[in-house]
Amino acid sequence: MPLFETVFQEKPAIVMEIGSAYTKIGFCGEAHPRFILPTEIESIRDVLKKTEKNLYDQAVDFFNKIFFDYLLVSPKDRKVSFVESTITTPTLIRESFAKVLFHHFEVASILFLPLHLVSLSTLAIDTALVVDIGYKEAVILPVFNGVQILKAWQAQPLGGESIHDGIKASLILNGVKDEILSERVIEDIKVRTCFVTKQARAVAHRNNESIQPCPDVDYPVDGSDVIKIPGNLREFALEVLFPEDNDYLGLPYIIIDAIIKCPVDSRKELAENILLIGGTSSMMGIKSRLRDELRTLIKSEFYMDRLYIDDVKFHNAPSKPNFTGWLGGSIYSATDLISNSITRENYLKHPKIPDWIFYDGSSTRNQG
Amino acid sequence: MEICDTYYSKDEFVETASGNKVNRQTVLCGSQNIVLHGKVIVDKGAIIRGDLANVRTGRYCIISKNAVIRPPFKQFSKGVAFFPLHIGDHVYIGENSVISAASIGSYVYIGKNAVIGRRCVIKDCSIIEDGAILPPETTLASFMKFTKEGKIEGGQGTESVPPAMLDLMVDFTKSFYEHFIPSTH
Amino acid sequence: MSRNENKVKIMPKAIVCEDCIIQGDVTISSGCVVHPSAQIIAETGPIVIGENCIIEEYAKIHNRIQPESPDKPHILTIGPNNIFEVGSVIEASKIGEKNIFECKSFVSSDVEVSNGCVICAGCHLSGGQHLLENTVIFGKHCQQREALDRISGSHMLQLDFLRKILPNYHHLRKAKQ
Amino acid sequence: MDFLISQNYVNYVCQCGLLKPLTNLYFCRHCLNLRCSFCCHHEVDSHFCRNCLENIPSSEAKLRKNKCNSCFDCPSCSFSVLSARATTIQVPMTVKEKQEGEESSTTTSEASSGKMVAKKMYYLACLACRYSSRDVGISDQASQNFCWPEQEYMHANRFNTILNYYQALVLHDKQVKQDEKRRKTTNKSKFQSMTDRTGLNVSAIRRQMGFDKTVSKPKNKPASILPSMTEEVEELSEDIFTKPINLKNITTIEQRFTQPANQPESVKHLYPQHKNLSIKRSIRCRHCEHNVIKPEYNPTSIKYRIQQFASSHVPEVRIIKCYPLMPNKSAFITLKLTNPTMNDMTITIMELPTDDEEVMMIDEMKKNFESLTVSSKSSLMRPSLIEDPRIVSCKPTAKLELPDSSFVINQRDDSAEFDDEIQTDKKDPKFVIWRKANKIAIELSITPNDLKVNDEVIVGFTMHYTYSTVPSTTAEKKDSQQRHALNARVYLNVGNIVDYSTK
Repeated sequence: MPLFETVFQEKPAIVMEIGSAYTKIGFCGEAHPRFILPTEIESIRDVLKKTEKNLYDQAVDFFNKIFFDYLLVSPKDRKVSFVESTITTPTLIRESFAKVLFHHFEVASILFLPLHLVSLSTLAIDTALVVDIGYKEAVILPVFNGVQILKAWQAQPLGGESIHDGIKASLILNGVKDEILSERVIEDIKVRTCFVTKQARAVAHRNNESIQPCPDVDYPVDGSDVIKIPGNLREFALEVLFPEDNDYLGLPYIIIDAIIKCPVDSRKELAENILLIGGTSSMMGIKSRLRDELRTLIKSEFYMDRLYIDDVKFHNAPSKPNFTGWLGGSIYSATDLISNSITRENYLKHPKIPDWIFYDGSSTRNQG
Repeated sequence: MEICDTYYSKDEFVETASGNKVNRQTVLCGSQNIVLHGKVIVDKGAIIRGDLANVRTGRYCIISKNAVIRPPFKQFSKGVAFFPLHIGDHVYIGENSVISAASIGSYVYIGKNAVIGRRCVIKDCSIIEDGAILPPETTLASFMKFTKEGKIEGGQGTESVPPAMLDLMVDFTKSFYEHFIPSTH
Repeated sequence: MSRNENKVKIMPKAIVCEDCIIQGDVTISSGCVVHPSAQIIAETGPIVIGENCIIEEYAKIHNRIQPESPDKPHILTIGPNNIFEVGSVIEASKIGEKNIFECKSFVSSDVEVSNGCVICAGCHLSGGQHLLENTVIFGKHCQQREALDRISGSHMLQLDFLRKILPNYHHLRKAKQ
Repeated sequence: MDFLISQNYVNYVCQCGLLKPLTNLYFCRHCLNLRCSFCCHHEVDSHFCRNCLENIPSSEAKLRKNKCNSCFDCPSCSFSVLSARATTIQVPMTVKEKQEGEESSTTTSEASSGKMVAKKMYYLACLACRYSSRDVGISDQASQNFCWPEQEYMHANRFNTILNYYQALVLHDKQVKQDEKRRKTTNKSKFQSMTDRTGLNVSAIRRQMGFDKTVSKPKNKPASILPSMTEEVEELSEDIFTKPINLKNITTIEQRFTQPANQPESVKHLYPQHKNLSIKRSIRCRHCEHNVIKPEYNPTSIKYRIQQFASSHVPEVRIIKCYPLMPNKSAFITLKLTNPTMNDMTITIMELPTDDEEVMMIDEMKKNFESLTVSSKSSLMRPSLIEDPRIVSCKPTAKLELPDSSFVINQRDDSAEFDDEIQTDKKDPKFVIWRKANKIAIELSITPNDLKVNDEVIVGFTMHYTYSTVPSTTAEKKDSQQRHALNARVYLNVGNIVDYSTK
């Protein structure tokens, strides 16, 4: 690793991916993030939430923690790369981050990297259907020959949050007290007991056929209570990602929708290059379930004659799904391409961050 | 806020020549092994286990109600031994706290209901929050704060521990002692 | 209360410091060490403490389980080789052997503790639990884990040391059957 | 009793507009202004391990990825540090020991080969949750500090190949571009920059895919990597439907994230983690670039090389007592003021600025700063930015009757510390209750606004004080001492409105 550091730059750039639940931080050119910690900016988890401190102050506190408690570097004159879901990150948030980093921490430059696109660099491919299932939502974006097909973009609020809500509601129905079911407890129940079941069993469950449920679990909560997690909840809590209703907005449907919005000649390649990223896609069994669901769908009457694809194939990134995006940023920032960042000088001249709508080449391009 | 006067009844406390004020209802086991270096307040119900090993405190220490100061033991292949426990100057130990540290530096604030596990080393100018639990053999560096949540935070130059902790603790323990006065009746 | 005091049975070779509070029908088996300011209160039924237990300062063992019928009180039996550290509060219904209750831990009356368990400092345990063998309860949220490799052996050595040291500094209660 | 909370009854306004207790503020001697950690610049000064308290030079810290070599965190409970435990085991004598043994004894080597000796072995154990390195199958080590087996990262090789590939690709792409420039072939389309920016440098990949035929294939084109797509997908094991799970063996998400690389799901893969280092930081004023805090390198030292605490420059205000507060009724508060400096101070208590005045102050400050940076702007220095000053968020809820004259607090005199004598000076104005060395107690009258029961009563004032700069070096003459008149805005939380109906 020191080799790259000396060859390319003295101080490795800081790479961050600030997700709605967890933040991944580390240095470029490294194979995994140094830390994964809960995102402590409330406005990101819940944009509408009224908080005492404004976004700027919260971001200052959080970045202070990142730089001085975790990464242990002086942010001054450092390069920073952000991996972010370009389309769904509110402008307010990215502009606040830029302001905090340039004003308060005086970083040298910031590079905003589109999550879906850089994820591909972990596989050294340039065409893939990237499915990001995070905490707040699932965002699907096809990338073909290195170009994001924006018109095929799909997003639905299917992610950790909706699973948590489901688990909580169902436990309360079973008579568990509301106050002991904190977000932390629910997440722990999800992570340690729940899984994505097989398609056949899910269908049987939906049709109210009797199936042998998986074993119940006695779950101790904070030493004060023991609650029973029914086998049904363990098995079917994640079915919220696969709703079967007339809206057809379940995960498999929106994946197919994304493919169908792409040109016919790119579909086959996209379907054979599916990349699952995001924290929720580390749930046990989700990949095999998605494959089964997708296979059923492409063979269904409705899609048979429209889709023209025969199979789906998945990629295995050299990472855990929850930091694949970060890893892409790490690889990207380790190359010379980091010189395309917005520099502090340029930012101070034009305090504006380019995005999809507003693009001013002058602020990103260095001469040359 | 200026510290209010704390009144105690003269019958309850013994004042030594060096200015230590020790409540009569404390349990000082093996008092020949306990050295209080002057102007130390030991409040009601506090236990100092000098019988297990030596206990030494510096000047201007405050040991609040029901605190237990207990030298730590260590196991060897041939047996166990209790180790002496040293406490520096200007240390405040809150109510109901259990102290089994190997050493506590100076200018340390320990909140109430804290547990300091066996053979911990607490360095100068640190804070232990109310109800914090330090696992055995933890080292708490200077200007660090051990929180209720079990995390170590702070460091020189952060707001978790005031940068002027030294002056603050000197002032606090001194004025606590000065305002700890016998009631007049 | 004086009537109850007489019910305290201290077996020979147990070391019980004078200034601890023992109330009700309490049996302390041989080899136990009870430090000063410990409390053992048999309120609703007898307490039987097994051999070689250590009960430290401000530890409180309290039997307050309401008996099902007045003539059949619940007996709190505590197995041998347990350690009750400073400030622990134990109201459990049953305790096996070789358990450690660390400083300021709390075990409520609906908890049953088997053998070889550790309740870490500051953990509060309640809510109808039955701890399996070698369970460790740790952390702020009372996480559970199974101890595969117990650090043991210090217990007897510590007892030996205490038995040697304590009589030099403390008045002890006389053993009586 | 809890002094950590009680401090916050008296807050000072930092120049940036935030309210902080005096102990958390700094005083920049060069700007003669209050600073706080928010409006100053932080820098990493030195790295150290907060467990073994060893200073680690920053280059070494970087090399070790900010981890301590010898200390390990418990992967199971994350808040405690693993300690090495010694055990003695019986091992057969090694050759070397055998030779030593031969020297001392006359027995033949054949006979002693079956002899066992006690050897000290170490393993790591957590004293809180009883985790031990044996739990995860790490064998005991002969040495206490080093050689704990490092965990391998399963994707490390694949990652390195990909990284090398990209770095070569980008480098290669750059060369191609330069070649083009030299040949002055204008091959640029105006759409290229758009896609360039978004990611993988499309042109590079297109070329590699063979789309762009105009570019001649250059010499060292990196070999592409085989795609990793598979039809094989990890199937859900059937066991999950039938076998009960043991929660104690499944890691929590917190435990997983202690090892971000592998994120083990089973407690059997929780390996000891090297402890993350901590830092000492120095804090710098953004206005004048001078340090307000610079600590010593030694991790155990509590001293500073530079320390500019506000509490040693600005008079400290404390509330001694306050009479019961009722709406619209005047009450007395007693304040204690302490002069921490070696010079006498003259203090005048004045009204807080009005909102308009505050805005004007902020504007002026901004202007001053701009003129400062413009004038001192050298070609090399990048302009430093200040935090936008804010309007104080706290509004007083009571009116303070200002004392009619100013007063003097004596200088600090360490020898007078043991004087307990309370001095009363006849010349002092009436509101001064007593004096003691460098302390003075004053009594002021406040009238709370029309508040409800239990509302907080907040009063504020501007404290105008004289400050003398001490010559920073002994070489400077004594008469270089300068007197300044400074202001500090102070907000006091004097208590809550009492319910007078119950009285």
